[in-house]
Amino acid sequence: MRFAVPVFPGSNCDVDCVKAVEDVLDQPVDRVWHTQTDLSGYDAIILPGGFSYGDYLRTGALARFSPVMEGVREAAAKGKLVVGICNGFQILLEAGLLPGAMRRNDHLQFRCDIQPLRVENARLPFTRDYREGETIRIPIAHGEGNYYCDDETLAELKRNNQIVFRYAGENPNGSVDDIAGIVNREGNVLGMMPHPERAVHSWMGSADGVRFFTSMLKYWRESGAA
Amino acid sequence: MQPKQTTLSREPGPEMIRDRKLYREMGLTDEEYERVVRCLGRLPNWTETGIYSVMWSEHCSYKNSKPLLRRFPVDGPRVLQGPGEGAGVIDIGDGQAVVFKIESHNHPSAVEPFQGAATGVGGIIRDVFSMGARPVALLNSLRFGALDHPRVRYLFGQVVAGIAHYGNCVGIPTVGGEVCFDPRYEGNPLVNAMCVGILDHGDLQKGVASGEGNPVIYVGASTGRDGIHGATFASEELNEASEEKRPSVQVGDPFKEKLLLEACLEMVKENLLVGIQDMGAAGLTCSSAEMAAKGEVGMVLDLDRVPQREAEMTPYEMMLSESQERMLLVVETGREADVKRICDKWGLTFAVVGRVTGDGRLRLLHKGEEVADIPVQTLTDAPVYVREGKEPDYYREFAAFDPEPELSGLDPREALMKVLASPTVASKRWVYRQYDHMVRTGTAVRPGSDAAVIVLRGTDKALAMCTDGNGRYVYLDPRRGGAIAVAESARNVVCSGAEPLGITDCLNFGNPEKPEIYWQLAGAIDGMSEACRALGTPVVGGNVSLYNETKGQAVLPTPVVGMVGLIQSRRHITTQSFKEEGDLIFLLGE
Amino acid sequence: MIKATITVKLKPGVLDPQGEAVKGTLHTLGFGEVTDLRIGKTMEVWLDADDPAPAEERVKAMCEQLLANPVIETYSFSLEEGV
Amino acid sequence: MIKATITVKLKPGVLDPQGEAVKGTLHTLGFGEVTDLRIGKTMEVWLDADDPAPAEERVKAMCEQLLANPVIETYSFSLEEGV
Ligand SMILES: Nc1ncnc2c1ncn2[C@@H]1O[C@H](COP(=O)(O)OP(=O)(O)O)[C@@H](O)[C@H]1O
Repeated sequence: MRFAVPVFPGSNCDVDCVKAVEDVLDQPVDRVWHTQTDLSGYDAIILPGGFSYGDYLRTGALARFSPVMEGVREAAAKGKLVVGICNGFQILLEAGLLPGAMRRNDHLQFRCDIQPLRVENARLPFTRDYREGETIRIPIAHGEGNYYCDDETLAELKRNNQIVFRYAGENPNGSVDDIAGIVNREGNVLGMMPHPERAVHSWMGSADGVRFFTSMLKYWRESGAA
Repeated sequence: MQPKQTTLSREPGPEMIRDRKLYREMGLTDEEYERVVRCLGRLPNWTETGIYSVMWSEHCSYKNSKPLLRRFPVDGPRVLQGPGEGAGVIDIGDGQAVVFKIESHNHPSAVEPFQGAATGVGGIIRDVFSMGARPVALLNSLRFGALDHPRVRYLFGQVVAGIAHYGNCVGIPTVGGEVCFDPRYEGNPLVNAMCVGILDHGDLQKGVASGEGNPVIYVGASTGRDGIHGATFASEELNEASEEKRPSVQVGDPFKEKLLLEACLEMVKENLLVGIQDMGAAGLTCSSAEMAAKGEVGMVLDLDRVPQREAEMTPYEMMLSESQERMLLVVETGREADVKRICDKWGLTFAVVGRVTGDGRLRLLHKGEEVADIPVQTLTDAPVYVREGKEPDYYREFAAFDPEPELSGLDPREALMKVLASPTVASKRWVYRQYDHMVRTGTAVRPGSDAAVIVLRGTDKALAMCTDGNGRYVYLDPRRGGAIAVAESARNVVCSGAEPLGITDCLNFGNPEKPEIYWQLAGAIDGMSEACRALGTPVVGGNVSLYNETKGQAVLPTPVVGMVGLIQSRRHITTQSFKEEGDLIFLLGE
Repeated sequence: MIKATITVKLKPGVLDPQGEAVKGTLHTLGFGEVTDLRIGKTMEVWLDADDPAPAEERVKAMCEQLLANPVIETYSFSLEEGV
Repeated sequence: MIKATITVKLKPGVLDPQGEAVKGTLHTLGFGEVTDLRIGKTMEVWLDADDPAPAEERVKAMCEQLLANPVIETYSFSLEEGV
């Protein structure tokens, strides 16, 4: 299973995602510079965290025009797995690949911590190794993770089981309905504020992110794409 | 030869600078001005006066502290680079080295706390990657007045937010630090930032210019009128200088810093650089003069080629601007295109602004005229002041004070609660959870323990690091206080499973021209040196911040020690917390 | 030269945490008469153009493609000539 | 009710990295005519007050104490009644 990690100017979790794929899955993974448009050689794409284009104007707003987003769009349309973590999630929102928008954390501060999350949907390519309803611990690190969507969209997200992770315990940013991560209707494009790549060894404080990656590999093998 | 006065007729001429003693407003004393005249063999013009004044400022020249700093032990079997470059370098085996340095940004943070703190972080990051190292961690050490004061709360909140803004965006984890509150810092907060990096021995860079004819390249943000030092223009003509022309606060752009960092490290990996230096304090002046002086060469800069953000900048303004996120490079002739290719990839401004020369002079061209011509060595060979210290009156009084009687009547429970509730001792979670302390996925011990630990990927090794200092102790006894700062940082590092390697230090003191302050400074340095010798931890770099005073009242004398230690195996990593019920507790030491 | 001054506001109904926080601080500073406060962005954009009619179209396009996010924001702008 | 609309801008000469980055993206999107772009804040403040004269003083005080940072920013505002 080949992974691509697009690198935008200002991305800073790209190397962390590469290390996680290597350490957990031992699968090939390339950092792809944002000017590359063709991602057809990859089975999964991870849009990494960081501050693409300095997060200026709105988080993700400038990155979504990077050429590589063409390839991301194509991959999403073809049903390949696309993950946006933190800034990657923000970019997917701005690009319209996921519904909603991101606002500043309600307390206006950047927040870095290991955060408990509830796994709300464990039937997805990204979560099949988790148990539904299980609480896992995954680091967060963001200043704008306050997810917003209107009531209609929220109702739809619920109806289609598109809410994948919710913050358990204290909501660290004020997001609508405690949303920490969502998936598109088709179930192949996921955005989440927490960083599973930061929780793949016990010395990191949690290894609960491992199953995020193993789920993807398992899905890929079982779906016959392998 | 007398260089031309710049075409901007508003600038006072050499005679006027002398007659009206305008150099004083730039910070030069009468004696220093006389020395400039002797160095040049003629009167300096406005630009030249400005250049000497910043090069001979305490910040750039250490003219007050140099004789004292010589007392520090700076050598050791593992030291690859001691003080004198952007940052110190210590061997950690396997062909790798750790690079680290601490620096103050106290005054800018007092004026504009968010940007002041942010740009302090930016500066120290550039110091580390200009050595060829990949920055892997940030720390800081902060001092504020009493927290019940609204202005202090504002400063505290803004400084922490500024540090977070910059480090988080660049993607370097801020893994540790300290915060203390004391009324003595009220008007003059201390903001010290430390950066730690890793490099492969072969990648070590220096801030040196060499090779006659080699191009001097400017990379990064364009130059504005940011932070030009407060020369209040005295002459009538200059009073017309409009509001817009007045020096403005430096605003940091961490996004640009990230691009600059990646671009410079690519140049290092491609082995393109002869020399590289950050344009930090005193910007283009300090970087060009120091690089040329170290290489014992000269440099000619064509200021029209300097990328400029604002219209009609004068040579004075360009040379003294402290615009952030800029680097000065020297490469071999013919490699310009390689540097440009990397700059283009990262979207960075690139300009060949000058050449290395063999004449040992710093010469500046502007609109076709030579506007400065200075023997380079005279800029780095600043006057040195050996001052007299004097024991302050308070010292003996406090030393004789016996706290026993006052403390014996206290209810221990109440006293403990009081201590735990004081902001200086209370948990700093509010601070460090605003810092991304996990990015780069190397942080094995996060803030909240004694020292932070960063693992080194591809090896079993790890680095422990911390910052420590206690101004109150140093105030009461500079020598012992200084020694305690080193010892405390060593304990923190050891308690994390590491062997201490060395320190960097930031000396935050008041006005050294006051004998009592000089006495504090000298004593603290002696104490630190003693402890460093005893512990085998050389001082590989540091920073001096003097004149930390408001209304004549100095801050507590506050040397801050940043220490790095090496952990040979991840199994040795230890943390502060109690682990299990029934475990035994031992008390070591006296 | 034409200068466009663009105002981008959060849609009514979208919570403005920053505005709330600033309102709270104003209250503690003694400005109790502040009943509501919303924070938006203002952008000054200078265009190398002479004719305001096409410029208007261009600025509109900028707003819709980039400067405002229609999910949470609205925009408005005015043009000035010869600045 | 009185509504104050406050504009806070960076002083001329103060670096606006955000504006620079947005300008760059506008250029790549084909809006090459943009020669300069600066981003500031706009604040709508509703006051429980009727008389504009003292309100003006109050808004000025808010700007100076909190809403604008005099070291790097300038402010201006206008008032509307009965909103
Ligand atoms: N300004 C700061 N930035 C980052 N971490 C901090 C800061 N201040 C304190 N910390 C972290 O909080 C913890 C406790 O700090 P401190 O109270 O100084 O403890 P100690 O006295 O044991 O050194 C340490 O892990 C320290 O690194």
